[in-house]
Amino acid sequence: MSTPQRKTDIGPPHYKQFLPPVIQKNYGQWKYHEELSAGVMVHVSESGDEIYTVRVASPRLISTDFIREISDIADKYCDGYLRFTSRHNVEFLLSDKSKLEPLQKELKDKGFAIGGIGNRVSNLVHTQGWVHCHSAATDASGLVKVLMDEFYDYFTSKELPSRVRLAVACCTNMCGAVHCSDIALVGVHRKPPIPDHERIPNQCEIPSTIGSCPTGAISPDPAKKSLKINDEKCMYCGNCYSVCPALPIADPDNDGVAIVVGGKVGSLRNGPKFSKLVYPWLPNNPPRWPEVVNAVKGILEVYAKNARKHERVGEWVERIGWEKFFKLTGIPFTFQHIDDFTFARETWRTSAAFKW
Amino acid sequence: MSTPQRKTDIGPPHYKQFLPPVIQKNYGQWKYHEELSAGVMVHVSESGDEIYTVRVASPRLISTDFIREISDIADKYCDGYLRFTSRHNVEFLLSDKSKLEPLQKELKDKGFAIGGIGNRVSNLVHTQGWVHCHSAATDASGLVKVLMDEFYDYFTSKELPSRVRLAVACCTNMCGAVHCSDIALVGVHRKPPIPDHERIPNQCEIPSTIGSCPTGAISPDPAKKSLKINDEKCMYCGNCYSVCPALPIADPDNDGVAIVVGGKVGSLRNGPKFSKLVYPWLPNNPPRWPEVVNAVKGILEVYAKNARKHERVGEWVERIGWEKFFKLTGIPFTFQHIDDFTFARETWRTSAAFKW
Amino acid sequence: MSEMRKTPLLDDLEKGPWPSFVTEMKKAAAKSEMSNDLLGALEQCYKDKKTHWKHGGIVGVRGYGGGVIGRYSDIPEQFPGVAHFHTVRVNQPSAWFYKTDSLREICGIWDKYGSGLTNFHGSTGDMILLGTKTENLETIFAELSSRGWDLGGSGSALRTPSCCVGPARCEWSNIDTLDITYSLTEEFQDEMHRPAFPYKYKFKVSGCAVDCVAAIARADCAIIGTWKGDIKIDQAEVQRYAKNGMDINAEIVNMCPTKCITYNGKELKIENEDCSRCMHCITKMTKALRPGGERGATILIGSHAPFVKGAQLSQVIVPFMKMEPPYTEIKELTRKIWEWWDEYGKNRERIGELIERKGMRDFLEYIGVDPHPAMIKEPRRDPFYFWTTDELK
Amino acid sequence: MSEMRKTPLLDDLEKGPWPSFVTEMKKAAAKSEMSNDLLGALEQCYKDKKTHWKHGGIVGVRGYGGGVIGRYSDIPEQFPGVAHFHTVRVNQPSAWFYKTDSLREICGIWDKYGSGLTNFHGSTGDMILLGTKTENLETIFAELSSRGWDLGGSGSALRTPSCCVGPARCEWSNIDTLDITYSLTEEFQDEMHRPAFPYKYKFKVSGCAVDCVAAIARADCAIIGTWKGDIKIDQAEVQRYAKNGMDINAEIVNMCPTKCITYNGKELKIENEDCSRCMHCITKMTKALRPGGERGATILIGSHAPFVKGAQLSQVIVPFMKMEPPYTEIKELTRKIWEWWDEYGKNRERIGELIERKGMRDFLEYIGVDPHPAMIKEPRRDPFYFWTTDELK
Ligand code: SRM
Ligand code: SRM
Ligand code: SRM
Ligand code: SRM
Ligand code: SF4
Ligand code: SF4
Ligand code: SF4
Ligand code: SF4
Ligand code: SF4
Ligand code: SF4
Ligand code: SF4
Ligand code: SF4
Repeated sequence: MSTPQRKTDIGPPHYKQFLPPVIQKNYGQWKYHEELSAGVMVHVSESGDEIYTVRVASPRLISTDFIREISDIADKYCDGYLRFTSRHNVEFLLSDKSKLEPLQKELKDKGFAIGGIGNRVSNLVHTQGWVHCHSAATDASGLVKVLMDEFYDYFTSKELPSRVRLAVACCTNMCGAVHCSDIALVGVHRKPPIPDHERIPNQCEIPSTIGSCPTGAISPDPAKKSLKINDEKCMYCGNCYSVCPALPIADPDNDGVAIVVGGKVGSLRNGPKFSKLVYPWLPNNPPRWPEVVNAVKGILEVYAKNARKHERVGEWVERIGWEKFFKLTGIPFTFQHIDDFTFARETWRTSAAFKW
Repeated sequence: MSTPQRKTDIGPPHYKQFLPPVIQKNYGQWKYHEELSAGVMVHVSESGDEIYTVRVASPRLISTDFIREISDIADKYCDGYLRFTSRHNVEFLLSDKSKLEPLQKELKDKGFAIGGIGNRVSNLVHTQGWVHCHSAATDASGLVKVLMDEFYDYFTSKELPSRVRLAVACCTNMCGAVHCSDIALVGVHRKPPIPDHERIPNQCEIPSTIGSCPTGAISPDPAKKSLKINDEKCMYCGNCYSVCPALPIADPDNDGVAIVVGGKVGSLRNGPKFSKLVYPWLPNNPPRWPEVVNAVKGILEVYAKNARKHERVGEWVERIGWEKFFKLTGIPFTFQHIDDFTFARETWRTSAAFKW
Repeated sequence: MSEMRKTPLLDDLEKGPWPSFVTEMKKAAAKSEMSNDLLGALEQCYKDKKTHWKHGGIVGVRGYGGGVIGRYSDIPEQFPGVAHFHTVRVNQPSAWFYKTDSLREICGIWDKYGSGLTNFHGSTGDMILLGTKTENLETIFAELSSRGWDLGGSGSALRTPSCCVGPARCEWSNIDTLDITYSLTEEFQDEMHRPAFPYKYKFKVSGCAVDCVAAIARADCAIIGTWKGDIKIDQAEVQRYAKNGMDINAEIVNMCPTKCITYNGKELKIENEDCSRCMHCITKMTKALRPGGERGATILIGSHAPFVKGAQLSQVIVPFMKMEPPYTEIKELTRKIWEWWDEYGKNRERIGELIERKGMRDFLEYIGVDPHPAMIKEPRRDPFYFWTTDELK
Repeated sequence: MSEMRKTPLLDDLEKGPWPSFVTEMKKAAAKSEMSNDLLGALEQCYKDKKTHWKHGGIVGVRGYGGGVIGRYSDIPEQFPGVAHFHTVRVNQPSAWFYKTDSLREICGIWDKYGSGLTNFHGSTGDMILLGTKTENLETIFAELSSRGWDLGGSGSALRTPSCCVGPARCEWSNIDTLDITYSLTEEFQDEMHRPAFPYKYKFKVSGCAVDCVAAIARADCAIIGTWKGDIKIDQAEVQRYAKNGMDINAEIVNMCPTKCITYNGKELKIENEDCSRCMHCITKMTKALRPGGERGATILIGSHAPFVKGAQLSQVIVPFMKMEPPYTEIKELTRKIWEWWDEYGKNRERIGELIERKGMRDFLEYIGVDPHPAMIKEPRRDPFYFWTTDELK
């Protein structure tokens, strides 16, 4: 069989062909929506038309079989239309209300998790991890799985004060949303890279490797036509390794997972925020990372108990103050929490007012 | 007459000898105070004892005659005790209530300004200016005088939503409180220093001069044994001139006064704050700097009209937002307002929410 | 087909209620040697607690500089199926809407020439076809492109733009996120497929300030819908919310960041002049409150992940821009931005970092935008700023 | 005595209600040639719109490296009286309390050997004797010191400590600001008079978080009184405030930054666990509210004016320190801080800048203080931190 004629620079298919007729008709005319359950909502148009959305979880790393399975369901109930969300969930879209119950039943029967709408834990934005990336200090898919096993009820039913957006990134490149998430995990190293002087001259561009280091820890080693790393200055970020493969940094015993909390992206109320460090390091303990799961659970539960309605994690922490956050969660406060990077000064307490 | 025997390292006189008896007796036992007028307050002790304070303005730059005059008054009414405040006012301290009226009368007769207590404009923290400093880009004493002539009523009677702390510094060394004041003036240059290549080799230490430049605009000029300034990078801060006298920077036509607002130092409510730039430059127009006085007056009046009770200038601006501040005051918004110094990034609006 | 890899550690991740990626991998492994070896390689990572991938070399399809991420195993002897295991980034349709027939077509291609594993979707937005051999790339591309699909971005190039569901299914969208995204993607095909930038450049488009695609945190250029005008209030619906148990003072009035809402138990009032259009009240009372007036977008520039000096959020550059096809204004602005970046940007310097290094004035003057208080949270603190000669005496 | 200088510009500053420094200068000029020439020189500055002073050389008194600011006119031919015009910084008594007889003594000395002009006080806190000639310095010092006065600081040295009125006349002081200031000044005489630091170092002591000497903004070391315990409430006085027209909800409850106050029209309650001791409520209802429990101070380090990288505010280093004579703990801490600064500080690097450059961990470990959440407003954002080998596997 010969390969067909390639085309270039055509861009993606036009979106219109993928929009269900009810959307084409009511495009831009939606008036309001209602959350019918943890995984079902209805949007109502100015015209009175309705569209129902049933959302189910996806592990994101999916086989073609999975895609075919959801396609079959979409054919059966949704005239062949479906979409994915910005957090990797699958959305079935129907205009025919009578199909809502049968669809949900079939989904449940097939073991799909329906949920993630509203003030709940939704699916995680995450990354490649050990499945595909050379840079990963931890696995992403595994962490997502163990977290969501733990928080399953918060996806399918239980409510929280507000949305809680979790994310995982397997290294400090943070492909994803870790830097602005309610609670997020990031894979970290704890030892400087060990220069491989044999490979550096061939595989690495010296100036750009030196330039990649945020702390200026790398200098040329002209004798070896290689690089030197000042261990005192290195904070194991791995950026040099992104640029130069001959600076391996992975270390099974010392790599692990850091937890950051309190970030968000929406401009609602008090605006987008960066996540802040709360656990500098927890061990990589696959396959189920119990220390990490417990830590996240601890934070989520304290939040659930203490926050006000509509208050995101970061808003809650800012209201009570970080000193209180550490008290309530019992997370030990260490030197690692005190910023000494670019904007350190802005994060120190320059006031005589704080809580005991 | 021979000079007496010098002593060294004795430190200041012990404070106790200067404390009025009522203070010695009630030291640390004060229970509450009451503001009796713009310039008079009473502090009441646990013991029931009272101390009255009458506060008067001082130009700070005072002659020995002035000191003798207030001393005579203090002898007459206050058993020879008086103090100065952290904002350069003079305080007469009495325990005998019956002397309160006669003291005030005499002060008024002698032309003293009684006031500055409570939610008013108090005296200015300020600096040497052209009276004594080589670095001054404007005069301080003159600016204080013209401002306080304008705001006299706010010192002696009229109330404001909260205290308004004004300050003046004659150069960006900011000897004083400009960086954390409600409204403050600072003398600024607008042209790079002109290296005096003849004097530099003798009068200046090259490395420390280079190191003094916040923007790295200075480099060695080995041929001349002197320095070069990269005009593109120079933002006229004058720090190099502090270190090297052969880098004169004054320029009568381009020097002038910048106005910053919204700073405070107390930890009350939302804590200490830096002042922020609102007028990047107004001309040096001695002796009365009308442009500067008008500008400060404009800000103060908008604040007085719009702020809530107990709200400091910075708290008010933060409540309404800086975009609204510029709208209400009509101050033109220019490139100079947008930070491009160390923490620039932290001051940019990283949110889609702002007021039109 | 060889025996299924033994994966005792990973097997544990088939337990528990959340759908399992391991199960997905096994489904693929049943059909694909690559996926079977991927399972084995991943089990090895779980054992060794470290990655077994090497840096990717440059692989791709003819005429394109990106769209494929090269990947090689560091233990190819043990797992020959993933000796090469490159991923193909396919440009997703706007807002991730699909028809099942297209999905099935892609599945067919991928089962045939790839691992049968995918990511729906990558965090930039692409459909990710996870793992194939170098020799299959051209065929895969021909199969895809002949059916109307093209590759997404990678490397120092424009990355695949993405957007929220917007007008397709959301009552709050102020702009046509899907159309803008499509139009920008089509306009800049060359910039996406032939990396020529100092570093990556991402667009994300959200219909309103809720920002359901995290544009403000994850796109060098965030286009976020907004409005100029008063919020329309349906007082009857306000009453209905109250009756249904909403504590309007606690949930709405007190949470309004600008404190511009009042509610006396009967009527809700908004001082629109003070509203910052943050969307809080509108999202919580969607039946009662709606934006009113003119629609457009705020353009924010500069966000990126932590390297090198720390993460940045995007900052307001154009407070309000009308957004109508063919979107000439944003396209022209973008070209200007790229020109400036091209001129001054260092290798691996994101636009946000360059703006910080060169200063906002330089940037704004070049792209022809006037300073505006909406660009800042607060003015600078230190009186250290520049003047141009024509501003001086 | 020569004729009074003509000062048409300055004369304008004798008009208006606020006391005039020009009038003061004229009073001094009537008796002193130096002051008369100062008037003239200042008029010249007003005319030329620039300063006429040159950088000061090193002048001072025997055995001291500071306390005198050298100053020379750049037009000495025109104003010979201020050809040299050095100022003498005299260490003020704690909280600026004086008896008139001592003031008169100083006036006598200054009329005789100086310009007769002063600043009461300099912004660091010293009594400033404004302008004299080099040859008078030793005599002035002998006259002053024999009467119990000493010089303040200048140069790269400890600067004159200062403090708020504190327990002497303020109901809110948690510490003996006057005594602490006196004791520190006496302890560190050598460090004040013989500059040996990388740069200046300032102490300021405030009795409470109101900070009436701006310690947090203007002192490398701010000692700020605070307490550990509950705020005592006199409910009857609360009622009196209400009766006298205070809107307790608007002025107190809603302005409490931690929102830990409630008021039901009858009783005011404080959730003390949530109080940050900001002092707002206490200052506005001084008769009703008082700090309770243990007293001590928070120690904050590092503020300074904008150079080089921007102004800093002081940051919490020790959340709570008991403050009892002889104040051994703060003195020992201070010596540790200086040791570290001495070891690592660059020339003209303030302690706050060094802490930023070297990192808090280095600093805290050296001075022997454990990390505490009170030290930060928020934890770091980026996962970029150091580990010591004993923390690792
Ligand atoms: C489907 C999706 C957009 C898409 O194009 O895919 C979406 C859809 C809606 N979002 Fe969203 N949001 C989606 C990602 C986001 C994100 C982005 C993210 O998570 O990375 C955010 C920003 C989170 C942040 O600030 O960090 C987001 C913050 C919100 C909020 C604001 C919550 C808050 O108060 O902070 C609302 C408003 C609300 O309903 O309260 C909202 C509301 C909505 C509404 C109700 C809008 C509407 O009227 O249709 C939609 C359904 C509600 C729901 O899921 O509960 N959506 N929403 C995304 C679903 C992701 C998922 O599968 O879970
Ligand atoms: C005398 C003085 C201390 C001294 O040792 O010299 C002093 C004395 C008092 N201050 Fe102060 N403050 C003095 C400088 C300051 C400063 C420092 C400064 O201005 O540089 C501040 C910090 C300003 C800032 O945050 O930027 C200051 C912020 C306050 C406040 C807080 C105001 C606020 O709400 O932000 C109060 C509390 C109040 O009464 O509302 C206060 C209250 C007081 C009280 C009522 C304390 C008391 O119970 O005795 C004293 C008299 C009230 C008055 O002047 O209205 N004092 N006060 C200083 C008088 C300066 C002057 O002559 O005007
Ligand atoms: C596949 C994906 C993660 C995922 O599992 O979804 C991904 C994977 C990689 N990213 Fe990423 N990034 C992905 C979205 C992101 C995002 C999120 C986004 O776009 O919304 C970010 C944060 C936002 C940003 O752009 O800053 C992100 C920030 C990075 C960075 C750090 C950039 C920086 O300025 O700090 C790097 C490092 C680099 O460029 O060398 C990076 C580099 C990489 C590389 C190419 C590793 C490398 O250094 O060569 C990863 C390839 C993994 C692999 O083997 O497949 N990736 N990367 C995402 C792209 C899928 C797609 O096209 O849809
Ligand atoms: C006299 C005084 C201003 C006044 O009129 O009150 C003053 C005057 C000078 N200061 Fe200052 N500073 C004075 C308080 C301050 C303060 C305020 C304070 O101490 O509360 C500050 C800001 C706080 C701080 O320490 O950062 C201050 C920050 C500076 C700086 C900038 C330091 C920095 O780290 O950025 C310099 C520049 C320098 O050290 O070279 C400076 C330098 C100077 C010099 C010595 C000029 C120079 O570069 O050689 C000035 C001598 C003027 C003269 O001819 O008399 N002065 N200086 C104040 C000292 C009087 C006193 O002893 O009581
Ligand atoms: S976060 Fe790091 S390890 Fe994970 S996919 Fe991105 S670059 Fe790779
Ligand atoms: S790991 Fe990071 S800090 Fe360490 S040398 Fe590499 S780039 Fe520098
Ligand atoms: S602010 Fe500048 S000009 Fe004024 S006294 Fe201080 S150093 Fe001199
Ligand atoms: S004035 Fe400031 S910016 Fe200009 S050269 Fe001197 S130190 Fe540098
Ligand atoms: S960003 Fe706004 S318009 Fe887009 S889906 Fe979210 S809420 Fe709707
Ligand atoms: S959109 Fe935000 S700022 Fe505007 S009224 Fe609603 S809550 Fe307030
Ligand atoms: S700082 Fe506190 S203790 Fe000192 S005078 Fe001010 S209010 Fe009183
Ligand atoms: S001291 Fe401040 S934080 Fe504490 S109760 Fe009073 S106002 Fe609230």
